[in-house]
Formats: sequence, structure tokens, C-alpha cells
Amino acid sequence: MNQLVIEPLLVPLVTAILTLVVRRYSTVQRGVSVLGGAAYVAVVALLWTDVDPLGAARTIPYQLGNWPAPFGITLVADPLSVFMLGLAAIVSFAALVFSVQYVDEFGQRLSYHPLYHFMLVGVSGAFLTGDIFNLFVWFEVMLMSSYVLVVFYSGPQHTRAALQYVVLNLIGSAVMLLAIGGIYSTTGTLNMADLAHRLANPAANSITPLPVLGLSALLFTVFALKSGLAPFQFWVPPAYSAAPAPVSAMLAGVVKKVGIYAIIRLYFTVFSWLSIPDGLGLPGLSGTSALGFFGPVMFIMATASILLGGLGAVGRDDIDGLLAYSSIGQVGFIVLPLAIGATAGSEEIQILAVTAALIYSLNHALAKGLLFLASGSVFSSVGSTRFADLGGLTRKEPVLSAVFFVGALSLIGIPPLSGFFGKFLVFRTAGDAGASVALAIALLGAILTIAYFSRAWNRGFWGAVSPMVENGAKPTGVVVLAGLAALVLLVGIGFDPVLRAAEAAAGAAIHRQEYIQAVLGGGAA
Amino acid sequence: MATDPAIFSLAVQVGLVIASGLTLLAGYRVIKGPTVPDRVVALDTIATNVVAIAALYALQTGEGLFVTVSLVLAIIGFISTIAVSQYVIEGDIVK
Amino acid sequence: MLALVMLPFAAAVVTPLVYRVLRERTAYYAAAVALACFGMVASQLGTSGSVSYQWIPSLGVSLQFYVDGLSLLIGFLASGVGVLILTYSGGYMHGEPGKAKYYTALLAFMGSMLGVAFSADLVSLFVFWELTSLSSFILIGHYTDRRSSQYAARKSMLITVSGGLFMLIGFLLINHVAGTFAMFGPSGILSPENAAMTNEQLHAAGLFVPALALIAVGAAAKSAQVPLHIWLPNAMEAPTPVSAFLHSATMVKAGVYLIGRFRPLFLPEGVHVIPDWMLLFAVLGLVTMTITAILAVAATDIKELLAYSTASHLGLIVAGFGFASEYGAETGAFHILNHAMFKAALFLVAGIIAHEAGTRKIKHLGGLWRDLPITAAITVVAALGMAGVPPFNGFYSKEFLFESAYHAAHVHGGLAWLFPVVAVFGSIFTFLYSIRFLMLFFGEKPKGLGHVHRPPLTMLVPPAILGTIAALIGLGGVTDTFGIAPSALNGFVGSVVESTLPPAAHAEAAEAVHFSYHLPTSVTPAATMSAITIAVGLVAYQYYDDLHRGINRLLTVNPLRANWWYDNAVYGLNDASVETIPHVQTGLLRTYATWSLTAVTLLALGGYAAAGVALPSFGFAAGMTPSLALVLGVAVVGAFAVSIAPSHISGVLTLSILGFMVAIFYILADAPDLALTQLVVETLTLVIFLLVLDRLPTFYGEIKRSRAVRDGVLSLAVGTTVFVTVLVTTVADPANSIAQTFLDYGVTVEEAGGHNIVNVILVDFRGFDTMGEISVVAMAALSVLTLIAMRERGETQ
Amino acid sequence: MSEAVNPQLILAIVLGVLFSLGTFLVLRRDVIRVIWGVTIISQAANVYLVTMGKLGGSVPIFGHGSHGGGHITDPVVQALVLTAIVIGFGTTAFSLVLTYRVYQEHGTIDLNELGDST
Amino acid sequence: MNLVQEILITLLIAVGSFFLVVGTVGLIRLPDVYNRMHATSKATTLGSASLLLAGFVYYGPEGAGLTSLVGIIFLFLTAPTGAHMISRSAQKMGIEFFGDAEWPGDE
Amino acid sequence: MKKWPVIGVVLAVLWLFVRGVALEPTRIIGEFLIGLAFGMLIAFMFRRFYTLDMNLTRTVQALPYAGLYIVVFIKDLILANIDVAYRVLLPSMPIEPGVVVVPLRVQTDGAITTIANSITLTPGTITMDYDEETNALYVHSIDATDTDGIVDPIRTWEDYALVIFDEEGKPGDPVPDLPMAHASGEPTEGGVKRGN
Amino acid sequence: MTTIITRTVTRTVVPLIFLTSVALMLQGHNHPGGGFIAGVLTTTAFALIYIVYGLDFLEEEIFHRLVRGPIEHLQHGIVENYRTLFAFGLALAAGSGLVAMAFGDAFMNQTYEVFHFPIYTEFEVASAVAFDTGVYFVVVGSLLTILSVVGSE
Ligand code: NA
Ligand code: NA
Repeated sequence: MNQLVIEPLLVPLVTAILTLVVRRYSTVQRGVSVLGGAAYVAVVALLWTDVDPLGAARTIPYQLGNWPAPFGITLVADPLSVFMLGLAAIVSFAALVFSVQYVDEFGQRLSYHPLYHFMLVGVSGAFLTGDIFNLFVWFEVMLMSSYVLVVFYSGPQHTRAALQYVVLNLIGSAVMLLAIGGIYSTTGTLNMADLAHRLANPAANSITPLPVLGLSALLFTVFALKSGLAPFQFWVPPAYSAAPAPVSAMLAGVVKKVGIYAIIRLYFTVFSWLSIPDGLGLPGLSGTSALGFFGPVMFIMATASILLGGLGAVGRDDIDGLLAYSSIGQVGFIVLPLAIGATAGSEEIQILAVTAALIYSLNHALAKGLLFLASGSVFSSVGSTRFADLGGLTRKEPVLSAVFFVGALSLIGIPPLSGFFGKFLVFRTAGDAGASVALAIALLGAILTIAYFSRAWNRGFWGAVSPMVENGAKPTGVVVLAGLAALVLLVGIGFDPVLRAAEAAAGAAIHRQEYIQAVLGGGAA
Repeated sequence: MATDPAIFSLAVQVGLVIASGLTLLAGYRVIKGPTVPDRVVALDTIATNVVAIAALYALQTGEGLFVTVSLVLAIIGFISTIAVSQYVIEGDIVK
Repeated sequence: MLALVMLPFAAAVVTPLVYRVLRERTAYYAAAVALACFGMVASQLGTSGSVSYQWIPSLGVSLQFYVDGLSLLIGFLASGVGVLILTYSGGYMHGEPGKAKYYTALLAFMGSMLGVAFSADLVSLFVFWELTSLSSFILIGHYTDRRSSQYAARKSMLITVSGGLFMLIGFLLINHVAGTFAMFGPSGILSPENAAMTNEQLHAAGLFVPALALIAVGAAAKSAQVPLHIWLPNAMEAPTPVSAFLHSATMVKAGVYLIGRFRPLFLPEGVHVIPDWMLLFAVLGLVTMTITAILAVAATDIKELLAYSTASHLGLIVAGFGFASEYGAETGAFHILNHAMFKAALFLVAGIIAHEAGTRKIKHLGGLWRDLPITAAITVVAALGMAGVPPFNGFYSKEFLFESAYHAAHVHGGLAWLFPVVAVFGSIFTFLYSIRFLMLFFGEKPKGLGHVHRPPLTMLVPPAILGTIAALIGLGGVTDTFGIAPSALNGFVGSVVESTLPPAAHAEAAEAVHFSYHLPTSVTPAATMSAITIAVGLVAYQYYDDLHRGINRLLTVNPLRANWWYDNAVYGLNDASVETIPHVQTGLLRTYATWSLTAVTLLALGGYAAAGVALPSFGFAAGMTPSLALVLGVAVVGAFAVSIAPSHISGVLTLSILGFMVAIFYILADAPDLALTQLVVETLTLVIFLLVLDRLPTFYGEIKRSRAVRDGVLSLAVGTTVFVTVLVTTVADPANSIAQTFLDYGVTVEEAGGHNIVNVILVDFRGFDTMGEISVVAMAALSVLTLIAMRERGETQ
Repeated sequence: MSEAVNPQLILAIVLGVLFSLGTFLVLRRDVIRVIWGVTIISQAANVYLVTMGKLGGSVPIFGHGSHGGGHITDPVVQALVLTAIVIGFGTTAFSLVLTYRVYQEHGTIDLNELGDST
Repeated sequence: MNLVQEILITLLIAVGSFFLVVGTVGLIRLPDVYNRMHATSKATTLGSASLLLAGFVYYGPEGAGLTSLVGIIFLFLTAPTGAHMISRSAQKMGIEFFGDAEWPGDE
Repeated sequence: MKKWPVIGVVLAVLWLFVRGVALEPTRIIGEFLIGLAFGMLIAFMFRRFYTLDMNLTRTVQALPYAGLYIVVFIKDLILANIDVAYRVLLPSMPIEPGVVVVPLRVQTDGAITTIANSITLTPGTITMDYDEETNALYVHSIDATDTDGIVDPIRTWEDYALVIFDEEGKPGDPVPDLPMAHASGEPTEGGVKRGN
Repeated sequence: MTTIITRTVTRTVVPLIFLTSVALMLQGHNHPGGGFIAGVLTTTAFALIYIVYGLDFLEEEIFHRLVRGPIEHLQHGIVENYRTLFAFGLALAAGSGLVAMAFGDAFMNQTYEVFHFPIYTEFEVASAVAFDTGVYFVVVGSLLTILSVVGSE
């Protein structure tokens, strides 16, 4: 029993509770909160060394309450989950430190810190759990905190955004429940590894697995909603614009990635076992693997996201809106290789595809997190993020401008920043798989990215100095930003270990047998 | 169980169907109204019917624990009635 | 080698600090760095081969450097012209704002350019490639306040960075077939021993044309080939030294460098049909050369003229490399050098003019030689070189172009005869604008032009050096005519040519590349073409103003201007965004729900259909009793009543019917815990509903019939999805559901210590779910608190 | 026991209709109606889950006589639904208060009048 | 369960069901909310109570039998109070009385 | 003595019922002890709900009356239901509704409440409202033709209630008239009124 | 304002509801019930008091407690106590899980012990009860927070 596996859940949980307990002492509360954030980074790092993605690449199960899988709830730390946790740890810590100076003080005392850590609990739970219903629960934890954090300032824009966000996600939750119920009823299990195992051996468990395709498609819509893939992207722009900057950073950087993680984990590790003996029976689909169904689905969604996100971002008149639309497009970029991987039969391409998606996710988390925080700093400096009110920031706030520039360049894919490798691997996946349409779309999307970021740069950072510039960005915030910017550069320059970690993560997702064996023990699979 | 369960069992069965069927009629009154108190009365009737159904089901299955359900409902059905009445009278149920 | 490339970057990083100490003298610091680089490049002269440093081994990407003629040429230009430009900047940028940024960007650019030149790995080549675009963006936007700078910077970024992405994809296709990113070395795709194989692999995979085209787009974007040339004239928004350095001598050469670099890979030997390569680049180059020369004639600003001229000469180089013959290679290699010399000189001259005369308008300038005699002398050498007038340096490389065009026509016949015709036609315009530039120094001084100051020495020496080199190159041709060959230069250019030759040529004659140039001594086709060019040019110069006006009139036809297309695309995109997005992101929840639910329906039903799930025949399974059926029926009636409820309160009460029916359902489904939970939750929900309803308006929202029909269809679709889902899943009966374990008395009662299995699951087996669940409940409370207590703080964010 | 009706078909129809009605309400412009719609949908999802535990067994509590065909009703789905009900309750409470705040901020709960898109 | 018990239970179920029907029919048939309340507050309450009483008879004076009794107490405690609250609210709302009835003091 | 410990004991007894204790002495005692613990806790927490001291002897003395009350009540309850059934199921629905004001002699909360609820559960009447100023119940009758038929049973219960709830008034005291000044239709609002 | 009748019945019913919810809470492991149901039931009792007596009555008249300084924008300070209550509940629930970890077991490894008493024969103490009690307090604290915050509007 490796207790470290559960620590990324317990540390934020305990921190959330502690911040509630000490809420009357503002300074203490902040201290506890930041320490909790640091402890989170630390336990994730420790777990990382135990899983050792760059070496042994272990899959460590953790049976809650000592009940053996599949009867109890199992947590699973493997290279894929620690990769995602690592991403979450970095962004969440940065955003947390940023928050302390940025977020309304009364709000911090009232509920910000517990909610923030509960959000982390949800995120960690989703990354670690090996149980589909438990996944639902952590999704709800994450969502509930994000609802509140979106509406945090409680103004007109915030309440409207939250309303849309909440209603869509409530429907999503019902759909998820429906899908989970159906899957449980069809297969008799909730444990992901067991599910995979049963789907692989339907006869042995007297399972008629065919309905699982439709059910997993139902489930897919939920993940698409969480990650803001078209046509489920609607909530993204209003919610990201309404939330406080560090929360937007978390939402775009981390929470969205939970949807991506779920897609990778469930569709590549679990549902890929589902085979349709008579072949997929819809025109345009072929093969017998469930992935053959999701390939085209993901492709259409990714394409729509890239185009819609790009088009949307080009015309926005404020930084937050631009970043929000950009997030829609960038998620398209993350899912595009997954679509290719799902369609391609070869394991090699699949690993490449998942690696690409993970690297792109990592970069998006870092860069978009950076950009949202920078946007927050711009706000505290100027009092607005509308281009009409900005201008000349390169002169007033050279450091802030520089980090924004770095973030934007990373998303554009300028080497040697981390974002370059995201684009690089997406292109490479498409190229290696011979997916020329995907390649064309990725290229178009990349050009759109250049278009909107260059526009933002011109309008917000160059030009005449805006008369609204007031007090200047807060120093702590700028330090956090500079740190993230340095990280964006460092990941690019020292990319090799990052890539190997992502490859190990992709391997953990694709080499499903090992996952099943680790969770269920040697007898299975 | 019963020495001659047939008649007993039939009675329970019929009772369940009657009680369930009555919810439809009471439902009609909830929907039709015409006034809010009408709806509340009807809803209260449904709640009381549910108490009956739980009791009957306890008899049908021999599971005493369903009586607990009916007990709890007998308690809290009251609260909703009070709440709606206050709402109707004051517009504001908590001051 | 790594030191050479990294030195400028390292120097760039510390530049802001250096600037604090040295202030204006930072120029000399930067120039010293450039000089050091130049020295290092020079130390490589005569060597060749590659060195490699691991970067991303698991991706097969390394920082690999390779030295050969071509890379040395670009390396010399980048560092050598760099020294001069940075020195010149010391004078030119005196008193200008943003110098720390300026020198940082220039040094970074120089490093990137050296990286491009010496990279022997496709990925690291791309890295440096994009960094040149990036530093160019910053430098073009140097005057950040100016709208025109912003426009220019964004345009150049869009075109060159995007072009780079095309190139990257081309590289990836090559990597896909060749399995390596290495350009040189034992497995390098461009190594003489591998190039032919790579070529074949590309053909075999059907990726030859795609890879070629993609790389061509990258090269064309960088080297401003029509129709991607449009960013270059705008790039003149940059300070003039930048124009001279990046936008004439070096960065724009990256594109032609790329073409030269990949020439051995894509250009097969001994093909008698016109190869794809030639068709692509010869046509592209000649078209660019001609069109941009014509546009240069239309220019009204001296820097604009030089910019179009640059594009035109880049076209010449591209065309040269495009021709398959050795003449072609010689054209490209030699003209890279010649053009860098005369054009950089001319830009610096333009800078002097702008700086000292205060205007760049052609029609406001004239007779400058009186005030600027040395500058005039430099201009004579450089402008005549640009015009292709013997014995100035440009003449010789143009002769090679004519030679190769004629050769291609001769070999391929037919339409290939257009090559020499277009080459001459384009060259006439080159002649025209070159003379026009030269005439700025002669003739009458316009009235408006006041006294023109002498430039400072720092601004005069660099163009003088460049002019001198240009003159010396020209002189070399003259002396060679008389048997005194400039052997060092010849050898060097020969090594450049060699770099661009296909492997077969290498194999045949390892040392066959014997470059030399001289004045024509007999009536060759090329000499004839030169003569025609100059003769027609001299005649046409009399009508220069008419031509100038005529072309400008032609340019009022929008679709003829590539810029019109660009602007329409970019602003059109903007407008499209502003127009379209509100139709998608309507702000209306119903739109969002409609899309989302439609997708849910399609996906789920699609999934069932794709799996070929058959609807089960409806069996009579146990469990459904009349009372259960009745209760469910009432639930439906209740839900239906909710949807037509005439008021909020009646709807809430009606909703309670559903709640009660669900509770009864739970009772009848043997779920007492659920029934209890449902009832208590139902009650409390009602209370909260009432608490909130008090405070809300009575809004009933009439339903339009058309809306109702549309929503009805969607609702039915969702209902159908659920209907099918229920049907296909209720029949399932998995053999060993995990529930079996919990039904085991030994586990639940003896091990977990509880009789109520549901509760034991909730607090023990799956207690972790409950932990999450209570977190949600606690957060619900925090959220309500936040919603109310944070009110009126909305204005602060 | 009467077996005259087909449970699958009835359940499928009932759940289908409930989801339909819920969807129809979600598409309305009155926020309260939208919340009703969501409530109906999640109630229906819960019923679905319970149905998946198979009807007609006996209560999943040991020490209580088994009355239905000898099998015990699946306790797992009941536990899951319990969790789902609780979570749903939390979110419903939140969305109701949110509706109230929407009204305070916008002066309306007509979704068509909540202002422009972002 | 002995015969007496069984007969008693069956009887109580019959009576209970009968009064449930009476209450609900009254709810449907009677002309205004005040009169409807007569039906529900008496008949439905008694109906349910008699079913709970059947439960008491079934389980005897232990276990669920005792719980049934508590249920009956609750029912008689809360049902009339509920009716009082509703009729009071109906009157305050100004819901008209059926027939000649009027609120004392209203002329 | 304080009232809350008594209530605690009552709750302990009720606990046995709620828990549905098995009919074994040890179980009963054990559960009773647990019930006592929680009952006392609850009663203590809410002790201010029940501010009065109570006289245990009086309470015991009142018990027979309470039993009597219950008997009468159950009789009326059954009659009431037969009455309702008759009225509802008869096709002609013989009803003649009206509202009657019934002034009370009882003063304590408990007594008022008991009577009010009894009225509702018994033939043809429902307690609609209570006016604190006049200490009168507003009773809706399904058949208001016979006012005495409505008021008489109420008086009977009131007599028992006066004893059970240890009121100042005695059974047989004169029935107060309704002060017409307050028959405005809006019974006056007031705070929690504690009888003594 | 409510009538004496309602108030009196409320006074009678509230302790009964409490009693019932305690019973449900304790028996949850073996019978229907458990922390959540008990918690909501307790809350409904409070809700009843709030509705019938108003928001301040409970604190001021019953508990004789001075309402703490209110949170900004909130009229009533009682929320503060309820917040403490659910924080305590969370701590209890999480803490009960953590105890097992202190003994080297997995988080939430529940154990139970059956004690034999003279009169009660056996009495089962399950660690799960601690967890369930945590659930109870979270539910009560949270729901009361919601009720009182919204109610005080
Ligand atoms: Na009631
Ligand atoms: Na649970």
C-alpha cells in the first residue's frame, strides 16, 4: 500500500478543510492555503518519483478501504496520471500564489481558498481514480467548485455565465449518470480495469457488450463538454471571461485537461477493448474496434473546435475573450491527434498521437495559464482587458508584456518554447498517419493562432500608451508570471525528459494489458 | 407468513393499486388547481397516500423497515404544507 | 560551432544590462560580438563536415551543425554584414528610443541566422528559422506607436511564420520517409550518399510533390516570392539598418538558402522532361523577378523601391537555383553574394539619405552628389551592379541567369523558351529602377530639399566597405577576362555551388566545380540578352515617368494587388469573426442546449447503430407490477403538467408530484434508503424553491408555436435516445456483477460490520464517493454564501 | 403476481417521455422552467439507474426476509443513486440561488433578455 | 400470523383503502378548497392511519409495530395542523367560499 | 420541577417506538438508556421551548381525562369519516358550507391546539384560523345549517381540555360571547402567547 | 405570522423529528438511514422552526446566544456557526479516514468492534459511524447555511 497515491487527493482536501477552519484569521488562512499548494506540488513530485515514468514506469494501484478491486474504489497512479498531476501541480500552485495578491480579500476569507482546494481535490480525484462512478463524483466536486469560482464576483456577467455553465453541466451530469448506469448494467462493473477486462472477454462474463458503444458515445459527450469541444464549447467564453484570472487559468489550464485525460484513459485504455465482431455498421466507418467509431467523431469535433476557436478569437475585443476562444481552438488541437490515433490501427501511431495530445495539453496548461494570469495582471494594472482601453503596455509593463509575448509565442508554436513541440507532434502524428486533411486543418488553425495573437499584441501591447494605465501590476503576480514563462522556455529547451514522460504516459494508456494486470492482479487479462 | 395468505395478499395488492391509482386523481387536482391551496391540499393528499403505500408495501413484503419510510414522510409532509401556506400568506416563508 | 551560434544569443540576453552601462556605445559592443562571430566563421573557411550535440534524443532531434560553402556564405553575410550594420546603427540610432530591445533583437537575429546557415538538423533548422521571423517581427515593429509598423510587423509574422509551418510539415514528411531529421552526416537526408535514396523514398511514398511544395512555401514566404512578397515592402517600417541587414542581405536569403540547400535532394540528374523542381522554382523566380521589378518602378519611396528590388533579386536567385543546370547553381550562389553587397550598401545609402535629407520620397530628391560625394560614389558602384551593367558585380550573376535560362530553353524547347524571354523582360525593369535610384544623386536638386548634412563616419564606413567589396568583385571579372582570376573568390563561390549540386554531379566529378566569371569575350546568347536589356532599358528610361504612372494606374485595380487580397483576408477574417460568432455564441442558453443535446442524440444513436445493436424483443421480465406502472404513469403526468404549468408556484407543486412518484417508485423497487432520501430532499428542495420564488418575478414565457415544434422535435429525439438506451441495457444480465460480492453476508456483515448493504457501500466499500459527495454539499453551502456575500463586489472585476 | 405489463417497454417509454419533457423545459426562456427541466432529467436518470438494479428483488439489507424471487436487489445502483441524489440536491440548491442572483443583477429571469453574448 | 390478525389486517386494509378513496374522491368532487379539505383532512388521514394500524397488527407491539404507532400519532398531530394552515392561507388569499358561506365580519 | 427532564423521559419512551425495539427486556432497557441519553440532550437543547415548571401530580391526575378525551375523539373521528364518505359519495353531495366563530374558554397553547386539531378531524368541521385577541376559533363547516351541532362537541372537548391542561377555567364555565368589534375578518396578529 | 396552533404543534414535533433523525443516524449501518438522511431530517426540523418562528428565534430565544457579527451583506450572523459545523463535519469524515492511514492501512479502511454489555448484550461500534457522523454534520451545517443565507435575504 503506497500511501503516496492518495496524497494528491488528501493534501488539498485537508487544506480545504483547514482553510475553512482558520477562516477568521486572514493571514493564517492564506499561509495555510499556499503551504497546502506547495505540499501538493511536493506530494505530486514524490508520487512522480515512485511511479518513475522515465524509468520503471510503474502502475501503482491503491485500494481504498483495503477492499480489493473491483469491489472497492481503486486509485491508480501510472505515468499517465502522474503526468496530468504534474501539470495540475504546476499550474495550480502558480495560480494559487497569484490569487493571494489578486483576488478580492473579503472573497478569499469567505470561500476562495477552500473552493480552490476542493477544485484541486476534484482534479486529482479525476486523474487518479480507476472507477467510472468515482470519476463522476470527482467531476462533480470539480464542477461545483468551478461553478462558484466562475460566479465568484457575483456581478451581472458572472451570474449569467455561471447560469449557462451550470445548466449545461447539469445536463451533462445526468447524461453521465445515464451512461454509467448503462455501462454498469451491461458489464456488471464500475472499475475501469475490470471493465476493460470484461470487454476483452465478453463471453467469459456472459456480457453482450454491443450497447457499450452507444453508452460510451453518450459518455463521450460529457468529456467533450468538460473539455469544451465543439459543439459543447458554448460555456467556455462566458465562463472564462467571468471567472477571476487565476480561476480562468485553472479552468483552461487544468480543469479542461480532465476531460482530455478522461478521453485518453477511457477510450484508449478501456473502450478500445470493445470490439464489434460484425464491424462498424455506419457508412464511413470501418473496422471492428470501438475506437473506429470515435476517430471520426473526435475528428469532426476537433476540426470544428479549431475553426470556431480560431475564428472566434480573431475578432474578440478583449484579452479574456480572446484567450477563451483560443482555448476552444487549442483543445481542438489536443483532440486532433487523438482522432488520428483512434482511427489509425497501429500502436505506434496511437502512442505518438497520445503523446502529442499530452504534450500539447502540457503546453496549453502552462501557456494558457500564464496568459490568463497575465491578463489578470493587465487588469489590475489598467482596470480593463478590452483592447480599446489598452495600448503601450510594452512600455508601461515591460516584464508583463514580455511574459505575455512568451505565452502567446508558445501557443503559436514558436521554437524552442514548449508550444512548438505540441504543434510539432500534432503535425507529426498527422503526417505519419497520412492524415492530410487533419494536417491542413492543423495548419489552418496554427495560422489563425498567429493571426489572433499578433492582433492582440498590436492592439494591447504596442501602440500609444493607454491613458487608463493606473497603478502597475502587482509584483508577486509578475514573479509568478516570470516563473511560468521561464518554465515554458525550459520545457522547450530541456524537452527530452518531458517527451519521455509523455511517451511513458501514452504507453501507459495504450498498453492496456499492463494497466489491467496492475489493478486486478496477475490473474486478469 | 400468513396461514392463508391468499386473501390477505390480495387485499394488500388491491390496496396498493388503489393507493397508487389515487395519486393519479390527486395529481389531477394538483395540476388543475385552480388555486394554490387546492394544489397544496392535493399534494398533501398524495403525501398521505405515500404514507399508505409505504405501510402497505411493508405488509406486502414483510419488511418492517418500510414503516420507517412512512413515519418519516408523516413528519415531513407537514413541513412542505406549512412552507407553502406561509408562502401563500406572507410571500416570504422565512423572516 | 555551438559557441558560434550561441554567442550572439548569450550576448543578446545580457544586452539590456550592457545597455545600462554603455548606453549609445552598445552598438560597438554588438558589433564586436558580430566581429567575433565573423572571425569564427572565417576560421571554418576551408573546412567542412558536421558536429552534433544531443538535444532531444528520443525524438531524434539534435543540434547538429554542418559547414560547407553555402553555409559559410550565409554565415559570412550574417556576421560580416552584421558587423557593418551594427556599427552603422551606432550613428543611425543615436537618440532613438528602445535601443536595448533593438540590439537584443539584432543580436538574436544574427544568432538565428547563423543557426539557419549551419544547422544540419531539420528541426534545429526550423527552430532558428522561426527565430529569424520572430526577431524580424520585433524589429519591424520597432516604432511601436506607429499603426503602419504594427501592420507591417503583423503581416511579416503572419506570412513568414506561417510559411515556416508549411516548411516544418515538409520536413516532417521527409522525416516520415527517411526516419531522421539529420541533414548531413552518415544518415543525413542531404548527404551525397543519401540524397538520391531520400528522393526515391519520397517518390515511393507519393510525398515528393507535397514535400517539395511545402518547403517551397516556406522558402517563398521568407524570400518574398510572389504572391507572398507583400510583407517585404511593409517591412521597411523597420529602422533602415534593419532593412539593410534583415530584409535585404540576410534573413530574406534564408529562403533561397533553403532552396539551395534542398536542391541536391529534389533535383534529379539527367531528366529530360522539365523536372518538378525547375517548373516550380524557375517559374516562381522569374515571375517574382519580373513582377516585383515592375512594382519597384512604381515605387515612390526609396526604401520601397529597394524593397521591391530585393524581392526581384531574390526571384532571380530562386530562378537560378530553379534551373537544373550548373549555370543555375552558379547564378544562385553568386547572386546571393552580389546582391547582399550592393543591396546592403544601397539600403545604408538610403538610410543616409533619409537621415540627412529628411525625406525618402523619390520625387523630392535629386542632385545629392554635391552634398554627399562619397555616398554618391558608393551608389554608382552598387546601383550599376544592381542594374546588371558591366563590369559591376551584378552583371556577372545576371549573365549566369541568362545562360541558364537559355540553356533550359535549349534543352527542353517549346514553352521553355519563355524562360529567357521573361528573364530579359524582367531585367529591363531592374535596369530602369536601378538607374532611377542612381539618378537621385544627379540632375537638379529639387527646391524643397534644403542643405543635406554629411553623415557621421560610423554611417559612412559600412556602406563604403560594402561598395568596395562590390567593386572588387566586379573588378575580379575584369581581371579574369585578362587571365588574372580572383581565385580565392572563385574557389569560395565554387564551394557554394558545390553545396547545391545533386549527388550525381558530385559522384561524376568530385572536383569538377570550377567557378569563374568574366566579361563576355564573344557573342554568346547571354551576352546578347544583356545587351538587349541595357539597350532597351536606356531607351525606356526616357519614359520612366510614364511607366511609373502607368503601373500605378494599373495598381488601382484591386484584384491585381496581392495586398488587396491580404487585407481582405485578414480584415475579412476579423469581420467574419465579428459577424459569425454572435450567431454561434448567441448568449442564449437554448441555442447551447439545442446544439449540445443534438450532439448527444446523434452520438448515442450513432453508437448503437454502428454497433448494430438490435432492439430486444420485449420479454416479460419480473418486477413490474400494476402499482409500479401506475406510479410511473402518474410521474409522467406530473412531468407533463410541469411543462405546461401556468405559474411558478403551480409548477413547483406539480414537480412535487414527480418527486413523490419517484419516492414511491423507490419504495416499490425495494430501495428504502433511496425513498427516504428522495422524500427528505424533495421537501427541502421545495422549501428552497419557495424561498427563492418569493423573490422572483412571475414570468411565464409564452411559447411560440414554431419554437414549440422545433423544441418538440429535439425533445423527442432526446427521448428516443433514452428510450433506446433503456431498452438495450435492461436486457443485459452480466454473470458476475460486482454487486454479488456485496450480497455476500461474509463480506458485508462479517467483514464490514453492517447489515444495510447500501449504507455499507456508502460509508465503507465506496465511502470515497461519499467523501466527494459531502464535499459537494459543503461547497453548495459555500457557493450560496459566496453568491450573496460577494454581491456588489462584481464591479471590482 | 400480475405480469401483464412489460417492464422494459414501460420503463423505456416512461424514461423517454421524462427526458423529452425535461429537454423541452430546458429549452424554455424562463430560468425556473429550465431548472425544472434539469430536475426532471436528473430524477429520470436516477430512476433509470435504480431500474438497472433489476426490480422485484428484496431489500438489500441482511436479516430481512427475502420476499421477491429469492434475489436481492442490486445495492450498488442504490448507493450510486443516493450519491447522485445528494449531489443533485447540492447543485439544485445552488442553481436556485443563482437564479435569484441572476434576477437581482439583471432584473429579469428571461434568458432572452440576459444580455449579449461573450 | 394468526387468523384473527389476518382478518383484522384485511379489514383495516379495506377500511383504509375505502377512506383513501373517499378522501380523494372528495378532493375531486367537492366544490371549493375549504370543502375539499374536509375530505382530505379526515378521510385520507384516517385511511393512512388505518393502514399503519394494520401494520401495528401485523408486527405486534414490537419492532415496526411500534413505529407504526408513532406514525399514527404524527399523522394525527400534523394533518389537521396542515389543513388549518392551508385553509387559513386560502382565506387570506381571498379565495371565495362556495355557496352562501362567508367569512364572519365580511358583509 | 423543570419540564425538560420530563420531556426527555417522554422522548426516551418515544425512542423505543421510533427504533421499533424488539420485545426483549434487555433490549428495551438498553434502547431506553440510549433514548434517554439522546432524549435528555434534545430536551435540554430545546428547554426554552418549554419554559414552565410542571406539576407532576396534576399531570397524573389529568391522565384519565386524557383517556376519556381520546375515546370521545375516536368516536367522533369515525363518525366524521362516515359523514364525509356519505357526503362525498352521494351523487347529490349534500353540503351547505359556512364559517362559524367559536370563542374558547381554554387559554393554554396546548389546549387550544388540541381542540383546534380535534375540530378538524371530526365531523364536518375544520379549524381555519385562531384569533388571539378574542381567543376564538374560526371553524369552517360543511353543513352550517345546524350551528349547535357544530359547537356542542367542541364544548365537550373543551371541558376535558380545561382539566387536562390544568386551566384556570372549569368545565361548565359560561361560554364567552364573541366580541363583535374584532370580527373584522383579519384576526389580529400577535406574538407567542403563553397561557398560565 | 403563524398561529398558536402551528407553533404549538411545531414545538411538539421538532423534538420528535430530532429523535427520529438521531435514530436514523445511528441505525443507518443496519437499517435504512444514515448520516445524510438524518442530516436532512434535522435540517427540516430547523427549517420548520425558521418558517414558523422566524430566523432569529432559534438563536436568540432557544439557545440564548448572541448572534455573531454578521458577514458583510448578510443580515444574520448565524451562518458563521453553521459554517463551523460543516467544517467540523468534513474534518470528522476526513479524519476518520485518516486514522486508518496512521495505522498503515488504506484511507477509509473501516473497522468495527462489537462490545458486550451486561444489559444490552452487544453494542457495535463501527468506525464507519464516525464517518457517517461527519456526513451528518456536513449536511446539517451546509443546508442550514443555505437556508439561513437565503432566508435572511
Ligand atoms: Na400533511
Ligand atoms: Na457513495
